[in-house]
Amino acid sequence: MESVFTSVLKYLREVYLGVKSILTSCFTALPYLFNRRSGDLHKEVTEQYPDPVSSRTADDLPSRSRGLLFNDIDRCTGCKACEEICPTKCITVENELGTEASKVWVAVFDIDMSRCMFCGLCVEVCIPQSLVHTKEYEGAAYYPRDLVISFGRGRITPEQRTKWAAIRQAKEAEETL
Amino acid sequence: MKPWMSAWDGLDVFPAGTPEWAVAASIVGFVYFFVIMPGAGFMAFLDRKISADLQARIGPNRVGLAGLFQPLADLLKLLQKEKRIVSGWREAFWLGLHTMALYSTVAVLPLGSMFLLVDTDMSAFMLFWAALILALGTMLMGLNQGSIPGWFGGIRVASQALAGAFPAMIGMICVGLRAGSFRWSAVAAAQGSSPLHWTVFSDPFQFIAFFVFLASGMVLLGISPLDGGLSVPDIHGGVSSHLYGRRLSLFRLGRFYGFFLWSEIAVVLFMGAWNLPLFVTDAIRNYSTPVALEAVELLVLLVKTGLVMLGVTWVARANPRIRADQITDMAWKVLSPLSLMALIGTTVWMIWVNH
Amino acid sequence: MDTSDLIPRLEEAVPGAVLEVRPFGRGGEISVWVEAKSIQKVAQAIRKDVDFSFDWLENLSVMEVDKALVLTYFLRSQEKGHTLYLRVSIVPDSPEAPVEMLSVVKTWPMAKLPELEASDLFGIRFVGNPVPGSSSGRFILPRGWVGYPLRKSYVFPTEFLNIPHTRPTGHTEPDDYGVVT
Amino acid sequence: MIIDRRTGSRPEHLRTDLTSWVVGPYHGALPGPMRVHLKLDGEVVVAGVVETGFLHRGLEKALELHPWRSTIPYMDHLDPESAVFGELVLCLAVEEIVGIVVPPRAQRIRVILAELTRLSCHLGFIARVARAVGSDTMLHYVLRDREKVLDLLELQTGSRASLNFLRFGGVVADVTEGFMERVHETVDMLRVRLKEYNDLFTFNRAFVKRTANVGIISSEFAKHLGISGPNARAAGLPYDVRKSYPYCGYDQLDFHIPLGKGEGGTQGDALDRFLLRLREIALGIDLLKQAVESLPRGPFWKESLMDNFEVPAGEAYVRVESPRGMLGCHLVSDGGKNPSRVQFRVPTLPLLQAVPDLLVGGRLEDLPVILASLDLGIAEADR
Repeated sequence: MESVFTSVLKYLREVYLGVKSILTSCFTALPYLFNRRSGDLHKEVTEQYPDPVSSRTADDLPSRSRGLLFNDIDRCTGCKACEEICPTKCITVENELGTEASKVWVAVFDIDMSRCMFCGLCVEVCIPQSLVHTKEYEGAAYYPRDLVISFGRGRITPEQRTKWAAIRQAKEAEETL
Repeated sequence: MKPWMSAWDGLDVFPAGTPEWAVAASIVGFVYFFVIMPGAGFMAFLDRKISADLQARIGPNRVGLAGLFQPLADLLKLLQKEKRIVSGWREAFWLGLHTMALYSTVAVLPLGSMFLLVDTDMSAFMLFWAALILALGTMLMGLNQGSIPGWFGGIRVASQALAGAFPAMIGMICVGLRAGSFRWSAVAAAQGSSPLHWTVFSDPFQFIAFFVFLASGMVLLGISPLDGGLSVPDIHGGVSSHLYGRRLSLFRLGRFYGFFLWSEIAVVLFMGAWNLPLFVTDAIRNYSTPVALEAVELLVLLVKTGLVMLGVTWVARANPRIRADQITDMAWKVLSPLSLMALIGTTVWMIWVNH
Repeated sequence: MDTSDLIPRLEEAVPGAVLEVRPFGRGGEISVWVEAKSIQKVAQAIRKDVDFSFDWLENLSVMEVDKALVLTYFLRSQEKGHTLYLRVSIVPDSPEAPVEMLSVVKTWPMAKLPELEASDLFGIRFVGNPVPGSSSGRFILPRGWVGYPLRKSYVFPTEFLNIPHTRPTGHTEPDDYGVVT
Repeated sequence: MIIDRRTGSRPEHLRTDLTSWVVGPYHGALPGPMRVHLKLDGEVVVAGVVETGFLHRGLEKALELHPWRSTIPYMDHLDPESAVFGELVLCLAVEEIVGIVVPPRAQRIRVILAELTRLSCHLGFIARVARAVGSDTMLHYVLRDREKVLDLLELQTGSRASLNFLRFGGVVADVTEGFMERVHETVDMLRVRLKEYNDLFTFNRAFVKRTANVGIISSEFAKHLGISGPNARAAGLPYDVRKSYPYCGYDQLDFHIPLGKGEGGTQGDALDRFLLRLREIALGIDLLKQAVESLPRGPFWKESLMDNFEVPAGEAYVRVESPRGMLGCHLVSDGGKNPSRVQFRVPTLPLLQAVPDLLVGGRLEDLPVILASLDLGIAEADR
C-alpha cells in the first residue's frame, strides 16, 4: 500500500492538474473576447443571412458551384438527353414539329426543382450546352408546385399545328423542284 | 421597529407611522421588481453576448441597440406561447413549488448598508436555509413533471444540493471568524473598500475559502459549469425538459436568481461588500440624501456581482461538463477537505498573525 | 500457403461439401461453392484450421441469380491476411416465399446483423439467429411490411397499412405538387 | 398507503425496480435516427438494445433500377458525410470489371478529394464529441475550420457534400486554377488549429475525466466483432485498407498509420478514439501536402466513356478506407443496362452490434459520449 504521504501528494497533484488545465482552456478562449487572435481568426464566422453584410453572396461562389438550373430555350434542340439521364426523373420535355424540318418547337421543358438533387449530370450531357447551373441558391417557395420551373415555349393549338404542317410541305415542295 | 430592522432607520423614506409589515413588503417588492428583474434581463443578455464572442459567433443583435432588449423579446415570446390557463390543483401546486424555489431567499438579500432586510446575528446562515429550499423546489419541480428526464434531473439536483452544502458552510465560517460575527453589517464593516482590505486577499486561506465557497455554490445550486441536473446532451434539459411558455420563463428567472444570489453573497462575504472609499461616502452624505448613498452602494455591489457572474460564465463556456456523480465526488473529496484546511488555516493565521 | 491448398484439406474435413471451385472476378481470387446444409460444419472447419484460421467474416452478400439466392461469405484471417470467398446457393419454392438457411453466428459473431438484414430484404430465415424483440420478424423494414424488396420479382406496393401512396383519381384542381390525377 | 401496482395490494417490503427508457429515434444524444432501449438501475445502464432501420431508403434497390451512368449521384447518399468514398468504391468496382486503367492524374485527384473529405468527416466527429461532452465552444471552433475544408471541396467539385465528381475511368474535370494554393493555405491553417484544440480541449481534465475508461473496445473485442477503421486502430489493431489493399496510387505516398496508445486511460476507450482522430487529421495534412506537390501530368479522364457505357457480365469486390472504417462494394453485373446487384460492406454495422456491450456498466451520461466517440454513420448502416 503506498504511504499516506504519496497518496496525499498524488491527490494534490490531481487537484493542481485539474485547475491548471481548466485555466489553460479558459485563457485559450479569452483572446476571442477581445478579438486579439491573429489572422482572420478574430472576426465572427457566422453571418446573419438576410443582412447585406453577408459575404457569401451569389457572385463570389466558386465558378463550378451548382445552383438552380437554367435552360436557354433558343439553343435547346429538345433532344431529351437530359430527361433520360436524370436519376430522379425531374425533367419533362415535350416537342412539337417546327415550321422547318430541322427546327423543333420545344413546347414544354419543366424542371421540378423540389426533386432535383443538383447532381449536374443533365448539364454534362447537354450537347448544345443550353442547360447550365446558375449561382442562384435561394430555392424557397410556399408550395412544391411553385418549384417547378418551366422553360418551354408553350403548347401550340391544333390549328397552329396544321398551319405549320402546311408550311413544311410547301418548303419541301420548293426544295424538290 | 424590530431590532433586526434597525438598519432601515437611515432610509427615512417611509413616513413614521407605517407598520413594519408594509415596510417589509414594499422593500421586498422593490427588490424583486427593480433589482432582480432588470438584473436578470441585463445579465441574460450579457451572458449570451459574451458566450457568442467566446465562440466566434455574432450573438443577439436584432432587438434594440446591439441586441440589448433580446431578453425582453424572449420573455414576450415565451409568455405568448402559453397553451391555455389550466386552473386546478396541479397548477396551484406547481406555482407553489416555483415560488418556493424562487422567492424564498429575497428576504435574506443584503443590498447595502441601509438596505439590510434581515440583519440578525445569524443572518448569514439564513442563506443556507434559503438555498436548500431553492434546491428542494427545483427537485420537486423535476419530479413533478412525471417524465423520465425530469425524474433524473430532479434526483441529480437533490444529490448535488447535499454535496454542495457542507463545504459552502465551512467556507462561510472562515469569513465569520475574521469578521467576528455573522451579521451582514459586521461582515461588511470588517472589510475596507480597497481590494487590499477585502477578506479574499487578507490571508491565503481566505483566498482558498473564496474559491471553495464559489465552487460549492455552483454545486449546490447547479449553476452552469456544474449543472448535472439540467444537462442537455443526455436528458435534454432534465428538470426543465418539459417546461414551456410562462413556466419556462419563470424557471429561467429562477435559475438566474440562484446564480445572482450566490455570487452576490460571495461578493458581500469576500470581496468588500458595498464599501465605498471614505471621501465618497462623506461627500454623498453632506450633499445629498441617504437614498442616493444607498443607490451608489447598491450600484457598486451589483457591478462586482456582475463581474463574478461573468467570470463563472467564462469558465462554463470554455470547459466541458463533468458527470453528475463526478460533481458530487468533487464536492465531497476535493471541496470539503479544502474548506476544512482553509478553516484551520484561518484560525491559525488569526492567532499567529494578530498577536 | 495459397488458399487453394486449403481446398483438399477442407474436403477431408467435411466430405462432399465442396461442390465446385471457380475464379472470382478478375482479381485472381477463388470462390468455393459449398452445399447449403453443411455450411456450419465447413465454417467450423475453416475457423479451427491451424494455417488458415479465417476468423473475420468481412462481408455477407446475397444476390438473386435467375431464381436462386446466392450467399457469398467474404472471409479473411486477421493474422495472415488470406482471403477466401465461400458461395452457397438456395432456391426458394416460389419467387415470393421465404426460405430456410443455417446461421453461422456461432462461428463468426459479426454475421448477426448482415444475416438479419438479408432475412428482411431477401426473405431468408436464418435458423439460430432470430430477429431480436420484434415478433413480426422485421428488423429494418417497418412492422407489417409485405414482401422482400431486394428480390427481382418484388412489386412496389401501392399502399401500406391501407394508406394509398398515390392520390385517388378524380380530382380536378392540382394538388400541392401540381399533379392532377 | 402504498399500493403495489402489479399485485394491487400492500407490498410486503419496498423494493427498487429497473427503469426502462427508450431513447430515440430523435434525441440529442444520438448520432442519427436510431432507437436505444435502455434498462437503468438508477443512473447505471444495466442492459441496452439498439434498433435501427429508420433511415432505410432502399439505396441498393434504387441502384438496380437506374442505368449505369445515373448511379454515381446516388453513391453520394450512401454516407452523406463522406460522399466521395461511396463514389470511389463504385468506380473502382466498375473499373475492375471493365478493366479500365485510370490515368495517374485522375487517381491523384481522387486521392486529394478523398483526403479532404476524410478531414471534414473527422472534424465533424470532433464537433459531435465536443457537443456530447457539453463544450459548445469547441463545437463552434471545429465547425468554423470544417467550413474552410468544405469551401475547398466546393471550389473543386461544385458542391460541398455530395460531390458527384468521379466517373468510371477518371474524374469529371481537371483541377481549377488556384485550388492547389488554397489547399496549402487551408492545410497550414489546420495544423495551427490542431494546437489550439489541444490547449482548449484535449488535455482538459474535465474532458479526460468524461472520456477516459468509457466505452472501451479492447483489441480482442474489435477482432471478435470485425470492427475496422479508426475505432480498431484506437484499440491497437493496425488495419488500414490504404496499406493492405493499396488503391488509387496510395502506395506512392509514404505515411504511417497512428495507433491508440492508451494515454490517460485504458487502450481503446473514448479518449483514445478522440486522440486517434486528431492524429489522423495530422496524417491527412501530410498526405494532402505530398499529394498536391507531386500531382502528375496527363489526362484526367480515360476518353469520354459516358455516352454508350456498357459493363460486361462479371463481378468484383473492392475495399476502400472510408473515415469510419473499411467500406467494401460487391458489384455484380449481368451485362445489361443496369447493375444487377450492388452490395456494400459498411463499417458502421459491427459498431451497432457492439453498442449494447459498450453501454452496459456505464452511466446514463456516458451514453452520448460513447455514441459520439464511435462515429456511427446511421445513413450507411440502414442504406
